[in-house]
Amino acid sequence: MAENNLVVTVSPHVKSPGTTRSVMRWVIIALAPATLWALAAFGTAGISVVLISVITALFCEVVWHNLRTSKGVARTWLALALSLGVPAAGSAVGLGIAVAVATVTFMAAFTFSETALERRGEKRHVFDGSAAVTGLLFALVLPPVVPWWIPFIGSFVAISLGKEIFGGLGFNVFNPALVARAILVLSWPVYLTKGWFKPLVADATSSATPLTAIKEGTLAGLSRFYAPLFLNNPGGCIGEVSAALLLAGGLLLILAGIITWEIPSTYLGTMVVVSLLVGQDPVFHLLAGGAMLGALFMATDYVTSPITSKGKIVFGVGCGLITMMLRLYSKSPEGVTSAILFMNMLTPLIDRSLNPRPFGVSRAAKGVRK
Amino acid sequence: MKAQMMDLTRGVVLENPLLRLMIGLCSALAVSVKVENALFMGIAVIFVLTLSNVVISLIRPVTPDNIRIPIFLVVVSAFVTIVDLVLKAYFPDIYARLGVWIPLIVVNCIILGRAEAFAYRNGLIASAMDGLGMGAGFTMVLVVMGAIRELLGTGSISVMGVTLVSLGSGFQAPTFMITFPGAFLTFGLVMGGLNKIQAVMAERAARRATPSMGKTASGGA
Amino acid sequence: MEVQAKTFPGGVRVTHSKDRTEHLEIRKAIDPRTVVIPLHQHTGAPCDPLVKKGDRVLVGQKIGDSKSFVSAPIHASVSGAVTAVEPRPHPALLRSVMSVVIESDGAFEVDPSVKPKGDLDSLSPEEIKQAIREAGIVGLGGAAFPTSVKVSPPKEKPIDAFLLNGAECEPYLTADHRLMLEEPDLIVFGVRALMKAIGVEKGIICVEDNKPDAIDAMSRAVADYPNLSVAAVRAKYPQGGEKQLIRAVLGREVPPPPGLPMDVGVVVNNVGTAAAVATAIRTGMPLVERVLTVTGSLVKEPANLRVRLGTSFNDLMDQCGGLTGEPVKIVAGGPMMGIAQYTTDVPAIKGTSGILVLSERDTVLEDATNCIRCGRCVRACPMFLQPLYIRMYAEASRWDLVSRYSPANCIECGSCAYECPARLPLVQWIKISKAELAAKKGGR
Amino acid sequence: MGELHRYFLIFFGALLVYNILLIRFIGLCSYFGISTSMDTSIGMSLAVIFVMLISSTISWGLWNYVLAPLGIGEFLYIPVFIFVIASFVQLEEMFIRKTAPTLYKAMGIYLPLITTNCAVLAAATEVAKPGFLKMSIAYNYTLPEAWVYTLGVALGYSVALIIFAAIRERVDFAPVPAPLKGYPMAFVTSALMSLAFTGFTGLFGL
Repeated sequence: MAENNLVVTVSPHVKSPGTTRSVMRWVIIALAPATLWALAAFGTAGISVVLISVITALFCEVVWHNLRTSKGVARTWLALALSLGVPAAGSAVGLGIAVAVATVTFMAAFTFSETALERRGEKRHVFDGSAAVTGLLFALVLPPVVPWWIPFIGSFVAISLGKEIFGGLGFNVFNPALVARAILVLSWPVYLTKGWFKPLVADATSSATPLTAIKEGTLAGLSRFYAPLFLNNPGGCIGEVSAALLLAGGLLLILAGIITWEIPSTYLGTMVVVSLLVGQDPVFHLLAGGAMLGALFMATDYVTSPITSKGKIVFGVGCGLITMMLRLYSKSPEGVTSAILFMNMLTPLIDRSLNPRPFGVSRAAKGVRK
Repeated sequence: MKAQMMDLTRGVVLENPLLRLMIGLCSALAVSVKVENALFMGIAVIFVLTLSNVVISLIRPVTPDNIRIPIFLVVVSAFVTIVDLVLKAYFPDIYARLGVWIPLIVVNCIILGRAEAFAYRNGLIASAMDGLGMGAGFTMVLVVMGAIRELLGTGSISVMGVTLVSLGSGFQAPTFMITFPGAFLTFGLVMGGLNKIQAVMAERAARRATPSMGKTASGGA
Repeated sequence: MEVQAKTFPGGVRVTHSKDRTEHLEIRKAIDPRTVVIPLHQHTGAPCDPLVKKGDRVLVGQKIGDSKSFVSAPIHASVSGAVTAVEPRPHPALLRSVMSVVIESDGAFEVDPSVKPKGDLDSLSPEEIKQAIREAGIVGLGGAAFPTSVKVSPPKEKPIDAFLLNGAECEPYLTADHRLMLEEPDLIVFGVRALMKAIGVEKGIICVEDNKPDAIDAMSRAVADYPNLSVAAVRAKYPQGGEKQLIRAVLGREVPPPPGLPMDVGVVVNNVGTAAAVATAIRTGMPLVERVLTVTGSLVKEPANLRVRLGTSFNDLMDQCGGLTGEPVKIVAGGPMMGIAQYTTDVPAIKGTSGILVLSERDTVLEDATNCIRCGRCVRACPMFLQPLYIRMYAEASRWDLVSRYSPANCIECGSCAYECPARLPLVQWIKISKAELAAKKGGR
Repeated sequence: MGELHRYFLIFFGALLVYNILLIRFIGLCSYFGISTSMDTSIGMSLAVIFVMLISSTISWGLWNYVLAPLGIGEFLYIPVFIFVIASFVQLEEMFIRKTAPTLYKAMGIYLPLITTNCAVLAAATEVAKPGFLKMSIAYNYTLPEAWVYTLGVALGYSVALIIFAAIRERVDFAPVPAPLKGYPMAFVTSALMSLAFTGFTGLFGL
């Protein structure tokens, strides 16, 4: 028996090139054009929000990873205490920006050292980029001019409460970025819904976005908003600057086979149908607010959307209906966040009841098992 | 005396209705928005629970077994009506806020639970002590939750118009804590925190109990 | 013949990597000095040895048979002395199996029982079935199901179509492809014999459209038989699966287990099986050799070899110029469904369709990470199952919830695990679930 | 059209905007206990819809035709309602056990649980003494409105319970941090569910 070190595993022995890491990389590539364009539009304000959000997300991921695998627990608790204590103390004493910069650089340094340590001896830690995606997506749903601690606390909440508390990637029920945004809207509404510069609004008095303007009925003749909304809408959140680049990124993901067509098309399609029924301008509704970002990048998050294509269609239609219902009949101008969170909640039920037809069971008698 | 103390403390820690037995949630979460609400609800529950335990254990010999539940209900609802009317008369603004949840004390699982499990089988003093203990445990948890949510949610705690604690004007309070999801989250995280503390204590106790055998495999959650 | 290529729902696009061997002629392997012939080379009851240590055997002589219906006799592939009848490592069952070890005397004297069975038209279906049974012929696609059982469906299940499986969708393997190019007439003869045995009128030869030359060769071979035709099917894995081929070509779906193709009036056989049937009838020689591909990036000169059954993997790899590096995996069969070997001292048997030597780069040895519910395994599954849930509930040993997703339907083609970005061993968990549910008798 | 519109608003308010479990926190004892399995959740939902509709009708009748005219409503409504509901559930359990054993098997075992369920009493009280929902539309319940309201509450209870059961079927298999295992995680999951429901505040002006 020749001495050999053959590996014996179950088939298959070859795999497709796609890995979780490559999926996340594709999402970041698809988001890059819209993000860069927004950062150009908003300058340092936008850049700092994105940076703080992404760095905090990575830091939070490292902290949770160390605690879960109890590696370097002491230094992790210390790092966590520092990253929370310093800003709290600093802002209490009114140090503002200096504290912010110090905290963010500390977090970046800690994250880098942890991952470097990880790569050296131990096998590469599963730093699959999902935290970076969550951080980036969360930054895109924030308005550009916010206090520095909004992306900081928001990112903490997104990673901890949105994902890691459920046990890590793949187990969370709700989209982490939207959980954070919803909690922040309920915590500090003043920063999240109003109060950022809007060269776009017809009259100077109300400082609302075009969407709120509709609600207050002060806006007529929406078509003149198509071009700016499509290309350069500084009125909404960071991610909503250019619907065109978001659409391009979304199509890229569909072509690359990362996301499937069902959710974006049914989501946006339902919005068009509903706005036609109600007599509103469908194109405007697609371009305005978080619809494009929501339908292409938030609703299509694997972990929190249904698995089967039937489930995805139901999910998309549900999101579309609720978004329009909230936009038309509720106080708040934007319905995308609540719509997607609500449908995320329904996803386990959808997955449980909409199963694919078993092979060999005649198409007529579709045996959908409960 | 030792037995009575046991009855009293059992409700507070070992069998805390809210955190351990998970009963009586109906009136707890909604009320934990302000410490003031929590206090009044807690006192109401202590009052109703203690007195109904006493009455139930008193009329124990005479209650026919098969219809004891409706009888319990009548006794408890009598006391609840008293609370309802007293609050409406003397504390109208509190009543405006707690209005709905007072009648719900009748079907509150703690009261029926203790009546069935304890009062119906034990003496007068023991039942009273148990009622008091359970009520105290319930109130304590409610007040702690109320404090956390009110302090974080509004930046200061004020009872009957008197602000006891305040985090200063600079603090921009996350009003999420006083919204509905905030209630669930606070309860969940506090319960988790308690489990963690209990696990750590159990581990330390286990390690202290067998120092001679060196680092043994510690127990804990 | 530009007919639109048919396909089935589900399945995955795999890189064929057949380029190194698809243009190589089938070469006769060097005759081995010793052969190890396991007595269990097929699905069904293992055979009992008919020879003992010291006996002299001839090529084609029956050395093992079983009384049970679902079985296939075993024959000697060399003439010489039996040196031992003892348990030896087995390439498919991953445990030692009773085998007959024969020392070849180099004469390769043929056993007198090997005589042509006569002209096809004069043979009755019963005689053909008897010839197939005696020749020990089994499905050479990989399942190794005794062909004699497959060609005798019960009366109440009428068969109206015969499919010849020339899909060979497993990457790297090119044995069937070469066979169709070099011996199309032998294959057609085998198909007609099988169809006569079953008593079916229509015969369709299915070939993947990534083998146009094979399609042309087979089309010419069936030109003068009106009831035979060639269907092109789109090259997509697992097109070679019985149920997927029937769905693609005829649009019918075999019912869930214990359903069989005969329940929808179809019998499917492999190209190699047809050739073996033709040989058994024309020359009377039982199944003692088969064509397999020895390939992989580490094999210096990969080849399609006609191998005497029982030849060891070591001999076959040596005559292909040996290895150019340290192999990570040696797989019996294709990379998608093949079985990784723990030793190279195993014999090539009836079901071995290829020997694959994979280097670090070819195979993927990454650790599994969390399932991100991307749904690719659900889209890839040709049996419309949901592998992620089977794994999730199996890992928590919740077999009641696992049985709700019917793992018994799984054909273990590996498409789900191939697609999984988290590298989760989905097929392994499904196999565990099948065993667990079967043991509990509760499983569907 | 006005009447139909009011029914829609009341129903929608009770079902989504003021969901009895996730927004008003009433009936949580059974909510956390029952939702560990889908079958029990469905059984309980059926039982709750059935009992709530009937007990609300009775309490509405009692309030408008007995308690209010006699002017003793303010003092006696608690004991009367709870007594009526408890005895009615007892009666009904016997009735179902005799007439529909299959139905009994599906939801019968939950009937005794319902006597201590706050949601049923809350709905009954609200139908009689409006004010607990604080909806912006002025209402004093006529019988059809009472039914619409109770149906909204009952369906709201069932929807929340069944969704939570489906989610728990997944979260129970997740590697949640040790101290959070079990009930604490159920609370946190409900927090996020409540977050999703809070998205509807102010819908249709409710």
